[in-house]
Amino acid sequence: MYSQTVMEHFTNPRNVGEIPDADGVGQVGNPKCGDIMKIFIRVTDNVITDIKFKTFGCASAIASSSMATELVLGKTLEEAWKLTNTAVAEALDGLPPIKMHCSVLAEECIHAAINDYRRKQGFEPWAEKTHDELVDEHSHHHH
Amino acid sequence: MYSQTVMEHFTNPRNVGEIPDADGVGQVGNPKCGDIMKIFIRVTDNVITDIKFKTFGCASAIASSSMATELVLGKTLEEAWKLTNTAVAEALDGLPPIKMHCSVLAEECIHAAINDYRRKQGFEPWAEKTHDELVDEHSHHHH
Amino acid sequence: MTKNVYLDFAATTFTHPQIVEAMLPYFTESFGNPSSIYSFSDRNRAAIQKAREQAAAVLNCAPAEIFFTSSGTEADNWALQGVAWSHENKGRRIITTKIEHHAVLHTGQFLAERGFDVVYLDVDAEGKISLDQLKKAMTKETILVSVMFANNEIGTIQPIAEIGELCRERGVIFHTDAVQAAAHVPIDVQAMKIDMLSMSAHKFYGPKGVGVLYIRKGTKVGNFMHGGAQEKGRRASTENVAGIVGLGAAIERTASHMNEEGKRVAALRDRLIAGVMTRIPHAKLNGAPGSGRLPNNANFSLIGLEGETMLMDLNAAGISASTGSACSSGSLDPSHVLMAIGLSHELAHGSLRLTLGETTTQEDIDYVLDTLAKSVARRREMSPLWEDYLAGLKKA
Amino acid sequence: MTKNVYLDFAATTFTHPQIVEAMLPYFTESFGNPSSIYSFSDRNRAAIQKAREQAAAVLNCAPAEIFFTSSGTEADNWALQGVAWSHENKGRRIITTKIEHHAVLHTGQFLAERGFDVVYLDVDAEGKISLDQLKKAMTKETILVSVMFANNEIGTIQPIAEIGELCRERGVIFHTDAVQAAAHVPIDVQAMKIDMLSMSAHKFYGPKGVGVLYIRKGTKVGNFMHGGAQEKGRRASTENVAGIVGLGAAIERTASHMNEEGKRVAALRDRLIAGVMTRIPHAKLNGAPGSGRLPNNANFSLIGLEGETMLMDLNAAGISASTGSACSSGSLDPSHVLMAIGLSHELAHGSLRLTLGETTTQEDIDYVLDTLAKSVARRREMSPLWEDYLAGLKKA
Ligand SMILES: Cc1ncc(COP(=O)(O)O)c(C=O)c1O
Ligand SMILES: Cc1ncc(COP(=O)(O)O)c(C=O)c1O
Repeated sequence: MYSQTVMEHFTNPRNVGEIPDADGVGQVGNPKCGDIMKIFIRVTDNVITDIKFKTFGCASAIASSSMATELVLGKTLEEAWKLTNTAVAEALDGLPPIKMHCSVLAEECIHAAINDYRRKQGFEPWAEKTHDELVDEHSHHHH
Repeated sequence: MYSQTVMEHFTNPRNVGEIPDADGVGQVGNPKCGDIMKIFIRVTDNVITDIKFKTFGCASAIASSSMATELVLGKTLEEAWKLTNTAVAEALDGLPPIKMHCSVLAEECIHAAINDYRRKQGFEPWAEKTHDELVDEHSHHHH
Repeated sequence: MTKNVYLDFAATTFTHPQIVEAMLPYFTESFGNPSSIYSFSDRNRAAIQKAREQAAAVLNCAPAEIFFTSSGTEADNWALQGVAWSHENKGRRIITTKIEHHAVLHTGQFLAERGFDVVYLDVDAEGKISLDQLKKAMTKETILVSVMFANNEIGTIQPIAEIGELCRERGVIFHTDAVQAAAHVPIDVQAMKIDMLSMSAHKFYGPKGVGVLYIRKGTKVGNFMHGGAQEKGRRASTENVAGIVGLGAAIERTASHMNEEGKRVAALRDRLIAGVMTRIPHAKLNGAPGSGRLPNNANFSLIGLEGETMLMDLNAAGISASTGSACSSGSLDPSHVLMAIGLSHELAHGSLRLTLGETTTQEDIDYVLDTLAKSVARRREMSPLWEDYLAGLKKA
Repeated sequence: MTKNVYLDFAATTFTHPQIVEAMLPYFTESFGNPSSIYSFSDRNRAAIQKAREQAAAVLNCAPAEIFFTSSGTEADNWALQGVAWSHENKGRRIITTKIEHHAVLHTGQFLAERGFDVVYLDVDAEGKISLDQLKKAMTKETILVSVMFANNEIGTIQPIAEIGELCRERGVIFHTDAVQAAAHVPIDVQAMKIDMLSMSAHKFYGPKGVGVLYIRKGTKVGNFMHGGAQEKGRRASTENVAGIVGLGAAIERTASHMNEEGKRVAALRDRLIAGVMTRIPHAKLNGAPGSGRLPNNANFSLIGLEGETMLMDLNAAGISASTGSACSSGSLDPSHVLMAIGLSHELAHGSLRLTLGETTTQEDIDYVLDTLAKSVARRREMSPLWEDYLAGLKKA
């Protein structure tokens, strides 16, 4: 069902934990759907210099969090913002179709953490697609 | 499915054939239902002294003919008239429920032969039950 | 009884020992529920996928278009009811034939009682439908055409590609009951434009209790077996893994030698037919001649005789055969197939079906011919119908 | 992976080697169609009759009241649709529960779309229905009550005899899905006044792909599988002889040691429950305690955790288990059963079902406890929900 990469990131997730005085925190998902993802970032000179996550959810949600945090660590905020769920899924060597929404959550969670940082800094948050738009792009319906 | 007695009478039917100048001949059944039974009797002093049959039909029809002719051979016409299909079926150690109508045919065929004899002798035929009445008594519906 | 000559392969085949072998691990070792997520069921999932590929290869469709059922009967019920219930807003006409298997006919009757307009095409003396009659029957309200690939009693093969073409032109779903045909004659659902197809493993040396409904991608078909999300949510119930593995292995195996085996049994069948025609006076072959029928099917009507009588005489000699006679089916009406090809009641009641298979030998055929000739002669002697028939011949 | 600890017996069991042994002759040797009349099928007919008697003995009914199906799902579909279609003139209300298996729920939904009034009874926190609510729901239009014997997720056993009594008094047909219960807990269709009952062989060490619908004599139930005249004309399709033999042998075998085995697994289950409750903080047992649930069933909700995560951690340690979490079923809604007993979404998503069987040992249980305790501790560490939950506790 899952690729080896998914299993590896599920079994040994990278960047698990919290950053006590994080510069930005994002949280997405809800218990109804069975996924909650929380990402903490430390931003230095517009670069993500530390990142941690906590996730409640299935194996692919945990693996997606782990992979997404790996992919944006060391990136500028602009680069990090461009991370798509497809890129997360691809880096995981694919996700089962019904699990694509987990990668969407990861994208959204990074966005949420970045915008939280921007708000705290007094900047306008960047415009986000809604979850449903993102999921629909991947023809997985999640209501 | 069939008792040993049925199988025996099917494999080696008694009284097969015709009586060229029979005193009475009965024929019942029709090709639509897949059974035709024809019985020839020789009557001497009101007693059935010879009997032969020809039957087109399934194994139980042949066995029923064979058994019925055996049961009435040597009987007076009054005794022979009283032969019931149940008696035929019992003598055969039973028939499957859906085959009970074969024993009914045998009863009817004996009756037909006897009444044919009576008519030829200028007597009133005896009153017969219809096939459906007989079959219904044994709760097998045959239409 | 020393002899054991089985000539009822159209009723059911043995499960080939190689197939049983292939099934065995899935009873005791790999028994996990394929719908679970643990690795213990990985082998089961892979085995089902392999069977799907094996079945798809024989039909020339995609594996995802193969849905496993519990039998040919279920596949037929699903095809008819699934289309009926999900297209009733479009129309309520279902076209089928007078010679379908009861799995189709009785499902049609069930739907007719619920307001569907079920139309039964006639067949000619060989058992073939008329494409003209089909064309005329295809009104705008027609949602389904279901015509069997080959008949189970008389073996007649229908003009499937032509029917498929007519249906495709009109956008009508085409289902075929290929329970008798699958793995025995070439089938190509693309070339023949078949949208749905039923088959059953125990007709091609697989186990009883497992079948397939092929559903072309994009065909709207409601569910029949409601429940869990198995088979992509389209057919519920814990997968019968061993059975499915058996079906896959069996269809691959049987189809792989279809041509040679078809030729072999057709030659034996032709010997049987020639033998009956020469040794038994006034015998009649039912169904189409030569390649118009299944290679393993022979069906005769022997005037003056009732089918069960023949079966019992053959049985006494160790031969297993079948008849379209009413007596053997528990009803009093003879086979609807034999009536549909225009036989008289007498001939319909006097039919004998002999269907050959992988273990059938020339010796078997010759033994059957001897036994049958003797039985027929003896039983005709005691048949009032035969007497009448001969009398009729003399008069004419 | 060296360990292989299977704790998903409620999903499916292995077919016991003795049962496979009993089935084998019916694949290759005795393969004849039981509905034929030749002697070659005598053994098959007798074998089916024996299986009918074996099943009847366990339910305390007559063999003629046992009808073989292809699964529990089919039995459920047949029960509901068979009653619905043949009693619709009397009424259109069908009463069932919110915690039925999807085989009942989705069939109910299919019927509801066709004008039937399907009513779903609530259950209490342990999963039991209320007899009062049932009584009130039983209007004059009620044609069927279908309440499962024991639940497949949480193991809760319903007050079947009381439901039977209520139905009998009102002349309403009572069906129970006993797929999880049959051969594991005592069932007596006379004492319990059950009119129809579903079961499935692969839940009691028989093969997959064969089940039973018991139908009390005199109960008017239309056909579901339309076709040939098998099963006295009530269930079509060539009999799956090997499967039926397997079902018969398995129900007899499993029921014969029901009491001892029930006690043995209940003791192991209680050890498991006690272990979870003491070693895992804030664990919750779902379903009824003690004898109110199936002897082999344990179901927990572990707050802060998502079910699939636990399954994958257990799987990595060679343990096969199950969850009511949405993620494992392909939908996003968690188990309808866990929601019906009033769990929050958090708890419903965090459930774990461990079901024991004949091969389960105390070592297995202790191993699961160790593995689970480690997984839970580690995964809770990375769960924002657990964090929130602890924070909530502190505040309170
Ligand atoms: C043409 C045809 N259709 C359907 C069936 C039903 O198949 P099964 O008995 O496997 O359900 C059969 C055989 O019995 C058949 O010959
Ligand atoms: C309570 C219940 N009913 C019905 C079923 C369906 O049985 P099967 O999968 O054999 O069709 C199951 C098991 O899957 C079950 O647990």
